[in-house]
Amino acid sequence: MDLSYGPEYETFREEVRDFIAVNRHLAPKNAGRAARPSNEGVAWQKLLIEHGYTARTIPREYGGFGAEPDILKSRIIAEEFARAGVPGGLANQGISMLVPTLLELGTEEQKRRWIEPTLAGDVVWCQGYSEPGSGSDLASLKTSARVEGGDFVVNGQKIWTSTAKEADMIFCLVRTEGDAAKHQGISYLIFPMTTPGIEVRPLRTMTGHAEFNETFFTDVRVPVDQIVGQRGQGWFVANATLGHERGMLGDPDALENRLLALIELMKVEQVGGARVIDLPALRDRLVALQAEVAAMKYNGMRILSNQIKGEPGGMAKLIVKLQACELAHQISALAIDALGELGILYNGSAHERANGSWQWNYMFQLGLIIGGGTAQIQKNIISERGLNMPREPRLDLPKGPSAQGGQ
Amino acid sequence: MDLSYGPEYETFREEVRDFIAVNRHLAPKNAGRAARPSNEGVAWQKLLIEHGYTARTIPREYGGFGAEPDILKSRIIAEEFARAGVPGGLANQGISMLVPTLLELGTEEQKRRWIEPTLAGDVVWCQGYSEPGSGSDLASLKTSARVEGGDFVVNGQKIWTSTAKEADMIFCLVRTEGDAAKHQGISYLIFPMTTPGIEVRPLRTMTGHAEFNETFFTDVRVPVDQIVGQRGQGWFVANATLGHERGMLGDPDALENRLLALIELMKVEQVGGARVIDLPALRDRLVALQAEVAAMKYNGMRILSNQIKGEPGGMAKLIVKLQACELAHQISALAIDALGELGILYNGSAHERANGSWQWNYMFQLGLIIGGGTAQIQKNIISERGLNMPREPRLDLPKGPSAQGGQ
Amino acid sequence: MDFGLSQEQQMLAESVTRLLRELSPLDHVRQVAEAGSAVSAQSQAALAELGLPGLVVPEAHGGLGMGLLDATVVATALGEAVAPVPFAARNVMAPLALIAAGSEAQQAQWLPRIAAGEVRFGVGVNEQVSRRDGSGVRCTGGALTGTALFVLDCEEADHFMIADEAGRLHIVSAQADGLELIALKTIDATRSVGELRLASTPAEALADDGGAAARRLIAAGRILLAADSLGAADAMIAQAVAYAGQREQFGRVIGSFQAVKHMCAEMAAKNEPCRSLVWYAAHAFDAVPAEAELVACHAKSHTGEVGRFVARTATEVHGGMGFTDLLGLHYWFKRIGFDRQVLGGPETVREEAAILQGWTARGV
Amino acid sequence: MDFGLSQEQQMLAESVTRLLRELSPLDHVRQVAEAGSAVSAQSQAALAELGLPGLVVPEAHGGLGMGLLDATVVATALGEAVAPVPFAARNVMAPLALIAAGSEAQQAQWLPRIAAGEVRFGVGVNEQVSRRDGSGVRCTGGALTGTALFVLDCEEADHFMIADEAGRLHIVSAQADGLELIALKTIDATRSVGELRLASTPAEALADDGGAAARRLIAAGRILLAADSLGAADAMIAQAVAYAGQREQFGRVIGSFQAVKHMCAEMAAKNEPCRSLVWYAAHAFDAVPAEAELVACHAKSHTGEVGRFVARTATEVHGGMGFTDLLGLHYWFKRIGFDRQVLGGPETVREEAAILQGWTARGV
Repeated sequence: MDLSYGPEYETFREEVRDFIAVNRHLAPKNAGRAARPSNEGVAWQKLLIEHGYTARTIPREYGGFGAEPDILKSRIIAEEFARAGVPGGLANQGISMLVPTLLELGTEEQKRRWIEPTLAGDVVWCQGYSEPGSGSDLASLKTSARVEGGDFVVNGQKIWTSTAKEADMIFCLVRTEGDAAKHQGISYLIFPMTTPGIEVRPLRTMTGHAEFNETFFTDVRVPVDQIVGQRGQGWFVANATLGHERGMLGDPDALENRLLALIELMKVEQVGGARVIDLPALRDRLVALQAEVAAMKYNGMRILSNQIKGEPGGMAKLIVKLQACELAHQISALAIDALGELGILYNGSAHERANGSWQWNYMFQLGLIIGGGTAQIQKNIISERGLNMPREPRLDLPKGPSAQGGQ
Repeated sequence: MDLSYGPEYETFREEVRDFIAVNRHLAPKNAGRAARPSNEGVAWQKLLIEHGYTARTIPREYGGFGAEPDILKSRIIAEEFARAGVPGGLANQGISMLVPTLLELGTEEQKRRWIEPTLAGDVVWCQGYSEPGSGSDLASLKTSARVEGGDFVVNGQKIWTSTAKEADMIFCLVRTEGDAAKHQGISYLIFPMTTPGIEVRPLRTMTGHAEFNETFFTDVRVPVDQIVGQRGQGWFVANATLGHERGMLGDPDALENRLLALIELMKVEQVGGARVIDLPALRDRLVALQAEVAAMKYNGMRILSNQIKGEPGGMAKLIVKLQACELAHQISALAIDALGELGILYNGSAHERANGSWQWNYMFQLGLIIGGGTAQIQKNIISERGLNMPREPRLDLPKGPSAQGGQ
Repeated sequence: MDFGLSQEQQMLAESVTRLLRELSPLDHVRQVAEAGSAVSAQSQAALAELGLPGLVVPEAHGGLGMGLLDATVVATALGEAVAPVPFAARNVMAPLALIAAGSEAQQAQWLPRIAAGEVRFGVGVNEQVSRRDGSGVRCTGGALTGTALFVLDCEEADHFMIADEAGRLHIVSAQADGLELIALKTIDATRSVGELRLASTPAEALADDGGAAARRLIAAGRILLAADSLGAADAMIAQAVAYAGQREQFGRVIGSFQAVKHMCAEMAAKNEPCRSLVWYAAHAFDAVPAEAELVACHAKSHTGEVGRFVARTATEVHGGMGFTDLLGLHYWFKRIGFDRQVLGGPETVREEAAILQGWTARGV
Repeated sequence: MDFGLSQEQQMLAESVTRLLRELSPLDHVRQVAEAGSAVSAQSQAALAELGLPGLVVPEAHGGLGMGLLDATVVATALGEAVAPVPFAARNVMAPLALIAAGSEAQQAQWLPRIAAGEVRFGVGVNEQVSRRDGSGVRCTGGALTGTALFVLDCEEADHFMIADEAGRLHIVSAQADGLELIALKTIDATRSVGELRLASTPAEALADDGGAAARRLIAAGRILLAADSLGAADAMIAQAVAYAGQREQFGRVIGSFQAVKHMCAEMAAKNEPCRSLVWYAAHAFDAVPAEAELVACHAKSHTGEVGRFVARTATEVHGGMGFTDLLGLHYWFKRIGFDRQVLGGPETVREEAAILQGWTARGV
C-alpha cells in the first residue's frame, strides 16, 4: 500500500498547479453543464488540449495531445482542477463515446474529419441508442434505415437524446437488416442534426425539467458512407462505447462531495433550536452513509491502482454503478429527511434550500439507478460476469452468437 | 369497525374463563413443546375435547366435539387460554394436517380408526414430505414405492421429520408411478414408524440442536390399503394439508409477545449505566418494529374478520408468512444488538440472557424464513396469486395439468 | 366483531373513487397543476355534493356526523386519485378542532358554515411538531404574532386555524389585519401549503382549549396523511403491475421476470398491512382515545417508510418511462413524498411515539 | 501509487490460506469445536512457523516487524477458513500495546517472548467500549480489582493485557493471586472469550501509557474483526454461488433463477467495497494516525452490517441445507455474528465515530 504518487508525479502535479494558477482567469465562468460550450469554453478547451490537460492520449494527428496513457497523470489533472474549482476538459458524449469509437473502428477519413472538432468543442454530438420500446433490451431497437439511391432512409424514434437540441451531429443505432437476428441487423450511422426530417421534442422527467429529448426521424436521408464499421455490425461498434459510458457513472469524488454537503446541511439546519446533526437517529444514518462512502472511495482507489498496473477491474469495478447510484440516492434521501417538511420545497419556493437540488438529485438519481442499465441489469451483470453464474434461460431465440447485455 | 364480540360471545368467554378457573389445576405442567404428550397431557386434551375447547368442529363420531364452525369462539378459546397461561389443545402435525386430510379424503374406516386417537394425543404422527433433493420443488420427490405382493415397498429418504423419534405413525408422500408426470406419480401413504426398515437420525441445525430428523426407508413394506386417496393423487391429497400448515405460521400474537419481551429487555438491560432503551438509534429501531408489529396485528384481525364473514383472505392473508417471519427475525436481531457483546452468548454461558433464546430464535426464524416455502417462493405466490402476474416460464416440461407451488 | 369497513364506508369510498375517475383523470390533474393551482374546482364542487365539507360535522350542526375512519376512507381514495382537492385540513382537522375545543357558541357559529362550504379553513399546527427558520406564533392580548409554516390547505382559505406556541388553537380571518400568506411550492402540485405571517393579527381563541386539542388535531392529520399515502401507494402498485404486464423486453412481458415479480410482491407485502394499521388508527381516534396518539404515530411513520419504498420501486418497475413525465407516475411519487415529510417524518414521529410510552423524555 | 496488497502481503495471505486448507478443513474445525476448544493445536503450531506470533513485533525484538495491514490480511484468511486459532488479541493487540505504551525495558522483556510464542496473551479492553453487568476494573496500588468481560483469546492464555477504568493497560499473569477466569460460551465455537475476575491481583502497568494506548488497541481490534468478517463473508458468498451452481430445482440449477442470482449479486456488491475499506483502515492505522480511529469505526460498523446481510442471504441461498448443520455453513454465520457484536456493535461504533468528529459529546 503506497498512496503517495512519487516524485515524478509530484513534479507533474506542480506543473498542473502552476498552469492553473497562471491561466485560471481564462477559464469560462459558469460553464456548468451546458451542452454547447461558449466561445470562452472552446478557447479554454483548446488551451487545455495544447497543454495535455484534456484529450491527453489522443494522437496529435487527430487533434489530441498525443501522450502515452498515464492513468496517474490523468488522475492528478482531475484532482487539481477539481481542487482549484476550475473547469477541466469538456465531458460530453461526443468526446466520451464517439471519439473512442472512431479511434477504434472509424475510417481514416472519419477520424480526420470528426475527432479534432469534437475534441475542440466545435462539434457537439448526441447519442441515438435508446428507444421507447427498447430500454434494457437495447438490441430490440426498431428505428429502421432502408437503402434507397445511395442513402440510408431513416425512420423511427429515439429517446434520452440528452443534448439533441444543441447537437450538430448524432451517432445513432438503426436497423438496416430487418430479417437478421436481433443483434446482427443493426448499423451505426453518424449524421447532422440539420438533416431534413429530424424533429427534437424536449422530454420532461419527474423532476419537472426537460433534461432529455425525444428525437423523431421521418425519411431522414443519410449517405451510405456515413456509417461506422460494417453494415449489420452496429451492435458491436456501439458496445465499445457503452463500456465508456458505464465508466462515467459512479464517480467516488462526486459521492464524497455530496456527503460533505449533507454533513454541512445537518450541522447548519436547526429544528426546535437543536442542530439536525444532534438528532441521534438521523446522525446514525449519516455515519452509516459516511462509512459506505468511504468504502466506495477506497474501492475507487483500488480500481485506479489496478488500472495503473494494467490489471482487470474485476468485481471492484463491476459493482460501482449499482452501489454508487444507490448511495447517491440514499444521501439525497437523508438530506430530505434532515430538512423535514422543508425537504419537499421545490421550484424556487420560499424557505427552499440549495435551490431544491436535494429533491432534484433524489429524483434524478432514481433516473440514474434506472438508466444506463437498471439496477436489475446491473445485478445480472455482477452475477454473470463477476460470479460466473449461469445466464437466465432466454426465450427470444434464435440466439445471436454474442448476445451482450443480459436481461 | 366493531371490535367488540357481542353479548353472546362475551357469555361464551365467561364460560371459557370459568372452565379454566375450575380446571386449571388439571393442566399439565411444563407441557412445553414435547412431541408426545404426558399422561396428564392426554387427560387434559380429552377434557378439553369433551368441553369443546379443542377439536371443536370435528364430528363427534370421530372423537371431536361436533360443534358448528365458529371462528370467533375458536379465537376466544385461544385468547383465554393464552391469557391464563394455561396450555390449550394439542397442536401437532397429526392434528393440524393429517386429521383435516382424512376428514376430506380418507375412507370411512381410516377416519374411524385414526382421527379419535390422534385428537386424544394417543397416536402421534410425523410428516414425510420433504427430501434432501426436493426443497422448494417438493413435487420432484424421489422416495419410491413399488408394489410387490400386496404391499408398497418404500425406499428413500425424508428430511425435516420433526417428531419422527416420538411418532407412532407417519403420513408420507412417495412416488408410486415412476413414469408419470412429476405431479401425477405421487401417492399419500400412512404407516407405523415401527415398520421394519425405518431408521430415524436426528438432524442437527445451525442452532446446535436437533429440532428435526432425517428418516430413511429401506424396503419398508406398507399394505396397499394404507393409502389416502387414489394412487398417483398424493400431490393433490397433500395440498389440502399444506394449506393448513401455512396457516400455522405467522401468528400475530406470537409476534406481539416477542416484541413485548424485547421492550422489557431494552428497559432492563443497562450499558455504561444507561438503559439500552435510552440509546436513541436502538430505540428508533424498536419503535419502527413496534409499528410494523401493530400493522401485522391489525392485519390479523382483518383476516379473522374476513373469515367470520366467509370472505377470502386475499392479499392480507397471502403476505402473512413472508412478513411475519421476517419481522420475528428482525425482533430477534434487535434483541441481539441491544445485548451488544452479550448478545452472542449461548449454550448456557455465564451472563447469557433468557437461556440464549434470542440467538436461538434469530437462527431458528431464519430457518422458518427458508422453510415451508422460502421467502422467494412466497414472493412468487404473492405476485402470481395476489397480483395475477404471469408465471415464470417453466423449463421442466412436459407440464403437469395443475402444477402447484411455483418455483 | 368486524374489523373492516362498513357497507356505508365502502360505498363512500366507491362514490369518491367513481367521481374522481370521471372528473379527475390524470389529464385533469395535470391541467390543474400546470395552471398553478392545487384545487380542482369541479372535483371540489362534486365532492361537496357528497357532503365532504360536513363529513365530520355533527348532524346537529348540519353535517353528516361521521368519524375519522370515514374521513380516512375518503383520504385513501383521494390519494389513490392524486386528487387536487383540499381535504385533510379543511374538511376534517378544522371542524375536529371546533368539536374538540370550541365552545357551544363557537361550534354553532362555525360548524354549520363549514358543513355548508361557506367558510374554508387552512390549518397551521406544524410548529407543534417542528419549528424551523424561526417559525412560531405567540398569542398576546387576543392577537397573534409570528410565523406559521406549512399551513395546510391554504389555497382559497378564508380562515385559518392556528396553534400558538402553547398549543392553543385560534381562528384567524384571511382578511384580518397584519396577516400575510405566502404560498410555499412543494414537489406535490396537488396540495397547497403556505407560510402565514402574523403581526398582532386579531384572532379568536377556541374557548375550551386546554392545550390537548392541537395534539389531537395532529393525530388526525397524521392518520389522514397515512391514509393518503396508502391510497397513493395502492395506485402505484397497481400501475406497476399493469405496466409490467404489457411492457415487453427480451421477448417476454417484463412481469414474467422473477426480479420484477419480486419487486411487485415486496411492495404489496409491505403495503397491505398498512391498510389495517391506518384503519385501526382511525378507529382508535374515534373510539379508543387512550391509544389514538400512539397508533397515529405508528401509522404515520410506517406508511412513511413503506410509501418511500413503494414510490421508488414502482418507478423502477416502470423503467425509463417511470422517470419521464409521460405517464405521470411522479404525481403519486410526490404525493407520497409530501405525506411522508409533513407533520413529522418517520424519525421525528417515532421519537414522539417513544415519548408517549414514557421511554424517553421530550427533547433531544 | 499502489492501493492494494504488496506481493509479500499476497504471499502471506496465500500461505495462511494454503496451510489452513490443508490443516484445517471444516471437518477439523468441527472436531476442535466439538471437543470444546477454540484452539487447533496443529493450525496454531503451523501458523507459528510462519511467524504469526511475532508478526507485528519489531525485528529488533525477534519479530517480523510487519504492520497492521499485514495482520489484516492474515485475519481475512483466518475468517475465510473459520480457523480456530487465537490471533487478533494474542498475536496483534498484545504486542501493539507494548509497542505503543511499554517502556523499553518492558518491550525488551515481553516482545521477544511473544514473538517466540513463549507467552500467550489474552486481552481485556471491552470495558472501554461497553460496561455491562457491573464489569470494570480499578487499579489501586499496583493491583487490579473488578471484572473484565469478553477478554479475547483467553484460552491457553498465560498472561492478560487488561485496561483499567482510566484506560491504562496492565499485564497480569494468569497465575497471579486473586485471579479467576470463567470461560464464556458464545455462538462462535472458533474463538475463545472469558470473564476475568480480579481481586487485588498484582499487575504490571505499561510504563508509558498516557491513556491513548487502549483506544489504539481497540481500533486495531476493530479492524481485525472487520477483516475477519470480510473473509468469512467472502467464503459464504463463494459457497452460496457454488451451491447455487449445482443444486437443481424445477429442472434447472437454482443459480439460473434471477432471484438467486440477484441475491448473490447483492452480497458481492455490498461485500467488495468492504475489502478496500478494511485495507485502508489498516493502512491508516500504520501510516495515517490522525485518521486511524475513525476509519476503524467505519470498517467495523460497515462490515458488521454487510456481514449480517451476507450471513443471512448466503444461508437463504442454501435453502434448508444452509439451516442444517450438515454443510457447516453456520460456522461462518456465527463467526460473522461474533465479529459484529464484539468491541462494539454498529450503532455503538457509529456513535463513537460521531464523537470523534465532534458531532456530539460522549455519553447518551
